[in-house]
Amino acid sequence: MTTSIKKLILGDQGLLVIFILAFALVSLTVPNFLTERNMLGLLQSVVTVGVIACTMMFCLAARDFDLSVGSNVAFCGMVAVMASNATGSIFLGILTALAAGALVGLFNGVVIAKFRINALITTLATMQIVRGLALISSDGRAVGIDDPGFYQLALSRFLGVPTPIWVLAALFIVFGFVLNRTVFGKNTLAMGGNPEASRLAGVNVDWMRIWIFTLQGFICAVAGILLASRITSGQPNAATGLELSVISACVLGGVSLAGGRATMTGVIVGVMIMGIAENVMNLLNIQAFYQYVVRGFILLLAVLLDNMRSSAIGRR
Amino acid sequence: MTTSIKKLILGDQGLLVIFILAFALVSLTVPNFLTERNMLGLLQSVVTVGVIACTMMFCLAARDFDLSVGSNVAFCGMVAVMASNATGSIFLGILTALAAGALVGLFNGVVIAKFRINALITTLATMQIVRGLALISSDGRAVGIDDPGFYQLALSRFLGVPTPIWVLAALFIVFGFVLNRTVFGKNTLAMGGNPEASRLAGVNVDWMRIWIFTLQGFICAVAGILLASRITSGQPNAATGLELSVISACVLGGVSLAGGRATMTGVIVGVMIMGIAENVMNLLNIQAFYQYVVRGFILLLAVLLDNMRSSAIGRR
Amino acid sequence: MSAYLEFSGISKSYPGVKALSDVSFGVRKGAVHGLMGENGAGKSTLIRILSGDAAADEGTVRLDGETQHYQSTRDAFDAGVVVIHQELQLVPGLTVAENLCLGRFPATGGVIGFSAMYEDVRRKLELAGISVDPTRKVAELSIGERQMVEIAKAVMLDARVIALDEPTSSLSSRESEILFSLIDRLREDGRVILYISHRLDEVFRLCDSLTVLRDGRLAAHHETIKGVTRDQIVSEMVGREISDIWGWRSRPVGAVELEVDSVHGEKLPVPASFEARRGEILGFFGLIGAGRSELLRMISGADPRAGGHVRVGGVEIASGQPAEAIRKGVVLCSEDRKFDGIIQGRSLEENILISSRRHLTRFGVLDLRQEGQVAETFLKKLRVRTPSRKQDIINLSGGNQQKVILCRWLSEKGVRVLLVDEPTRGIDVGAKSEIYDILYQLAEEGMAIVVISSELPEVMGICDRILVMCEGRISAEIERADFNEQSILAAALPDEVTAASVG
Amino acid sequence: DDVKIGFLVKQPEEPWFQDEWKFADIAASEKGFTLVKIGAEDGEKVMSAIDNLGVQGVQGFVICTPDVKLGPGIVAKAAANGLKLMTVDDRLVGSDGEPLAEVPHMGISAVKIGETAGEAIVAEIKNRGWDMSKVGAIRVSYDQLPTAVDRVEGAIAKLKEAGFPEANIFDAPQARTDTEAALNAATVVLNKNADIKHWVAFGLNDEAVLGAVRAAEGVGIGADAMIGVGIGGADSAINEFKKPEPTGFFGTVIISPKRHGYETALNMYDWIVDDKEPEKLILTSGALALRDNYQDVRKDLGIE
Ligand SMILES: Nc1ncnc2c1ncn2[C@@H]1O[C@H](COP(=O)(O)OP(=O)(O)OP(=O)(O)O)[C@@H](O)[C@H]1O
Ligand SMILES: Nc1ncnc2c1ncn2[C@@H]1O[C@H](COP(=O)(O)OP(=O)(O)OP(=O)(O)O)[C@@H](O)[C@H]1O
Ligand SMILES: O[C@@H]1[C@@H](O)[C@@H](O)CO[C@H]1O
Ligand SMILES: [Mg+2]
Ligand SMILES: [Mg+2]
Repeated sequence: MTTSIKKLILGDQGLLVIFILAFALVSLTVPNFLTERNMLGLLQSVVTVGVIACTMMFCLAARDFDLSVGSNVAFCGMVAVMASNATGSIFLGILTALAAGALVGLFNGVVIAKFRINALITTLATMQIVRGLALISSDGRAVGIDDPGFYQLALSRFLGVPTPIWVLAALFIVFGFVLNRTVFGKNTLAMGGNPEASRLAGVNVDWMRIWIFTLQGFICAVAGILLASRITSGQPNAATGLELSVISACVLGGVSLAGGRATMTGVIVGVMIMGIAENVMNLLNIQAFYQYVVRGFILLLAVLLDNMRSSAIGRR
Repeated sequence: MTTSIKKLILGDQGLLVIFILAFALVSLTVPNFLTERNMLGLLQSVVTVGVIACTMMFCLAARDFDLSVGSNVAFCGMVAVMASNATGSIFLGILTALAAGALVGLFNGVVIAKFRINALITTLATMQIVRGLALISSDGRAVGIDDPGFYQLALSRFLGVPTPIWVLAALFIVFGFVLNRTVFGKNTLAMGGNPEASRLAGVNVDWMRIWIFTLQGFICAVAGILLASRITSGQPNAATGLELSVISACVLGGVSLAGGRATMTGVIVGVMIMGIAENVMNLLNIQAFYQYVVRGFILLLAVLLDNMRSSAIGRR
Repeated sequence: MSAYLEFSGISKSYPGVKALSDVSFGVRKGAVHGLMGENGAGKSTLIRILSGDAAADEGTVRLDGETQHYQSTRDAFDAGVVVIHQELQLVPGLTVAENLCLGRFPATGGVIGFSAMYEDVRRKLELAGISVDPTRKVAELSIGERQMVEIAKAVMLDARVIALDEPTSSLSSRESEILFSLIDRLREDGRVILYISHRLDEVFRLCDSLTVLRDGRLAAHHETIKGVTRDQIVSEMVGREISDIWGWRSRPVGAVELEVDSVHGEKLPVPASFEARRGEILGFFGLIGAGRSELLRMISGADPRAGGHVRVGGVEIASGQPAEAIRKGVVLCSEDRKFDGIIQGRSLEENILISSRRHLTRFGVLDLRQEGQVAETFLKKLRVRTPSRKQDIINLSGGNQQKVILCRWLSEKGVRVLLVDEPTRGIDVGAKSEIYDILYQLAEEGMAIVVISSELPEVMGICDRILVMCEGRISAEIERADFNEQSILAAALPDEVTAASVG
Repeated sequence: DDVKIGFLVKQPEEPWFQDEWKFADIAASEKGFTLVKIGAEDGEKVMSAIDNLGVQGVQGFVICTPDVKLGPGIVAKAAANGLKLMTVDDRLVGSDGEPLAEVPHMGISAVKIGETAGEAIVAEIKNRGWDMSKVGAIRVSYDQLPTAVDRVEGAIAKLKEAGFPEANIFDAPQARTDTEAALNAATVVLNKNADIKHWVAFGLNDEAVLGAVRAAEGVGIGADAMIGVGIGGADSAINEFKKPEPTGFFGTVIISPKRHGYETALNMYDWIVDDKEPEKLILTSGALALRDNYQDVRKDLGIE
């Protein structure tokens, strides 16, 4: 009996099991946590981080790094709103934003892969450049949307669940599939494990990197559009610091910064842990300054538990 | 003639040469740049980043990462001020702050080395915890200094040069020496270059990491004290985002994020490039939003130049 | 004389693997003790336990009758044990001397005395006959030179027990000789030397006594090697007889398949040209640094070429990228498995299928069932010792990793030219003959095979034709009928050396 | 002849400061002096920026400081560089927490702005005839920013004064100062108190209150059940008023960047050129703007 529980916790799905236990605990002890409304609120609050974590997972798995996601989200939100207003068509606005996001990603990818500039520096640079562009294009101001139909992206519901949550779920499934069941996913993981060996085995490492960053940019646009719809305007200051939240959600979910290791379930759990921590602290009315401290310790605890688990596996 | 110039630029000291050329160019074209006042102002403006870059260099060289430096600087500044006020002794205040900084570093080091938690997550956690502590201890407000003698730390001059600049210079010399001429430095580089080999050679990797982080914490306290003296108060919100500036200065200076590669001159040049960019943009009255864009491109350009240089070396 | 170093009842398990069970034996002072066994038999694990890098589940290590309780490699070192590991353990960014002194720099108050350090290292290297400049960075050294630096660790330290785990796997015979005379000296000095190798010649050349491991157990222990025969050791290792390890058989040779025309590049400035035919096994022999690897790397696209043409079946490989070469049927199994071969953190299955899976996919989507089958097939074929195909490759023994990389290229379909650089590096005798057999089969099916080997008997044993390289040029071409050790070596040695050795 | 005036602000990305700069620029072109604009987000940047101004030969500067406690440091730095000093928006204090009365200042107390927002909320609650004991209040807070605390405390003071029960005021701490963070924090408050039907919201600025309004919409609380009053009156707020249907964003307290930007720059100019020292303290007032009168309010403040 106890051994089978042990096996469960320390097994491959251990992180998930720990998460489910923690979730159960929180549900039982925190009032108002396990209500439909709060669950939907919680899920909506993790949409931005969750959406971007999907592609950040690929980026990290390939031993890269993207700090420009926050700026890109803000930028694409701005573009979506401004292009919608300019063309009078929401559809065109969205298309333009997706193209803009992918372009930023492409730029990152080309600079990193072809000019061989360190990913940290490159994306730190684009982070600034893109934020600057967002600010310049709007003169630093929030831009309202002319056509209220734009709000429907975030407000509309299907089976009682808001669209952004469906989008998030769909992306989790798609990218989970891509990671585990496609050549693209496997090549990404191989590149992270040993880039030179992968190149010699015929993986076009440069192309892969460019694709990964472009995809990342495209997904930033998706997040930016949803965010703009949710806050009913394009805001050049939105999503600052997002990069660190996303990266820590990924690392929390077991993605290795040294590349080569990533799972979609892990990332989902990582995203949810961060979201729940925030949600519960607010439900429990923990004072803002103490929230910093608590957040820090939750991060440590979550990784510690996971580490104990994996070293226990090693020891068996 | 041209070949010898090429040799110079592409040689070991190439980054330095590029830097000197850029410096000369800026001096000639930007009015007021090369004045004694501006030089002193420039140097003072890089003190915080420069001081912390000294130890961050070790951290990165050992293949680690410290995101908590910004919070720690703010925290130590607060501690210095509050302890000075409480004890009525500036000396005791400084001592307490140094101890507090080192303690934060020690905590990082122990968690990373002994519990084997990823350095990014650990220091992201302490970044939040320590910022939280700084905010809690001051209720989120800046704390003024009772004894004006404290300002003297930053205001006093020796040979016409403010003390903080002397401190910075001294630290550059000391840590340059430590990196190249001591067992500690060589072990750090070895750990980053090949952790497994270092461990097998009997380097006590855990101890080294703990020491490096403790030292980093200690140096954060030095920076925090100087900063508090300079801004004549302890501010819980000070130095946010400092970690990224420091890390990019280091990477700009040729420190490898993959560990094992670092030089003090490189780091000094990296710090100076960032400081000069800032200084010149303000001298030229470049608009705030455009500053983002320019800063981004300068980063890219600097790394690109350096990359061209090192790939040229590789080709020789 | 009683044993100075004693293993008693050593057992060690990893998940799904019993690496060592109840191993006991002893080694005398002043003896070179051979340790042999198939890939995955547990040799490296035993050495790791000796060096404090791994802890035994059961059993003890005794030195001079004293039971050792190591907590770390440092403790083992302090007890006088030095281990030269199977995988190179060097820090590329440090100089040779710094690498040799790592962990024990000569320092006063933490400040290193560099001039004394370099002086000391230079002297010791000279004494040992190792000609590597101590001030050079390890990153600039060739793989052979690195191996010599690794070996130099043994002479730097005044160790009582020295264990060497396959030290010659990337050395040519010339450098091996330097090592052997070094070991002879250490033996005379009264040290205890534990020597792991898959090369029987070396074992007979060096060892006084011998232990054979099989499946983690002690299969045989010979207090003296006198009277022990090769066949006996082989059967103790693999549990069966192997009559002719090379097993060369003649086969028809067809049309030209690979044309290499004036290929040259940065590291190989002299243009090289040669052809390989369908069904032919072409060998490359040369000393370390002769440029064989560089040539094959340029052919396969691993390194850029500055000029020249490579054609397979008349089709030009233009881009010079590995991806193109592979798709046109030219694959290279490279010599450095750690940096160019294994993909750390990924399973054996993924390591095998990284290239060949493209034949099994539909619109980029994998067929996991077929992938599993392919992996199983080849793992079985090369008898890779592993609990499961899902195992992380890093957990395999060195020789088994090498086999997995071979699986990667054997599983590739449509290969017309197979380039293999030191294919049997670190592979046991049993598996070697199986690999040779696979090469013959592939050749019989019409593949052109190019083999680099630094083991002269191997090239002579399995090749139909040999090209000899010397200082970056192809210096001789010899048909199987004319194979002769003397002439091949003469072509491999630079002129001045030949003159000296003849004189 | 060659007059140069510096204008340092703490958050150059904020529209408010963009506007201050814009109006200061107008003064500069009218009078023909050079305006040097530098963003200085923290204490260290402020010190460097002042040095930088000195180097450029500026004669005086106006500053909105990132922290009022920087007071003594700024005064000393300005003196060391021989610069005339005026503050705008936020008034410097000494280490004892008392305002540095000798530095000329133009601004509006953060508490006052908050009070104006609070008063507006109270009036509208009464107007709608809600029962105060059944209304919930969302305090969108960002407590690490002292001004933010002062503003929300001002609003709360007015609510309490009007008999609003303290137990009905809920804290929604935002992790960052953007709308999304406020939205997420406010959502939790709303879900925790699903039984409360009527809500009011206030916070640091328009973006914060917008977040609360969006959160309410997200759980089906519309314009008729939410009274959000922001602070600032820049585009974020105006966009709300421009929407075809009214939203829960009821009003905003507009503070005029025109006087703060234009007049301070002008006063500094006069001080430098004519040695006419500005008044030590000028307090401007915030004006409440609603959906139907915001254009007039903006005109009155001279910012349309
Ligand atoms: N002793 C040496 N001195 C200087 N350079 C060397 C030396 N050995 C190797 N090199 C460098 O390495 C290159 C080739 O080394 P390498 O050992 O890979 O050759 P190889 O013929 O492929 O031998 P092997 O098959 O053993 O790898 C040479 O072109 C040279 O640049
Ligand atoms: N860290 C590990 N985790 C799991 N299994 C391991 C680990 N290290 C070694 N093994 C297993 O232990 C067994 C013995 O390995 P070892 O490296 O000692 O073999 P070896 O005799 O040195 O072989 P080779 O000749 O190939 O080097 C192998 O089956 C190997 O897969
Ligand atoms: O920080 C605020 C700023 O946002 C603007 O509202 C003006 O006043 C300052 O105190
Ligand atoms: Mg081995
Ligand atoms: Mg070679």
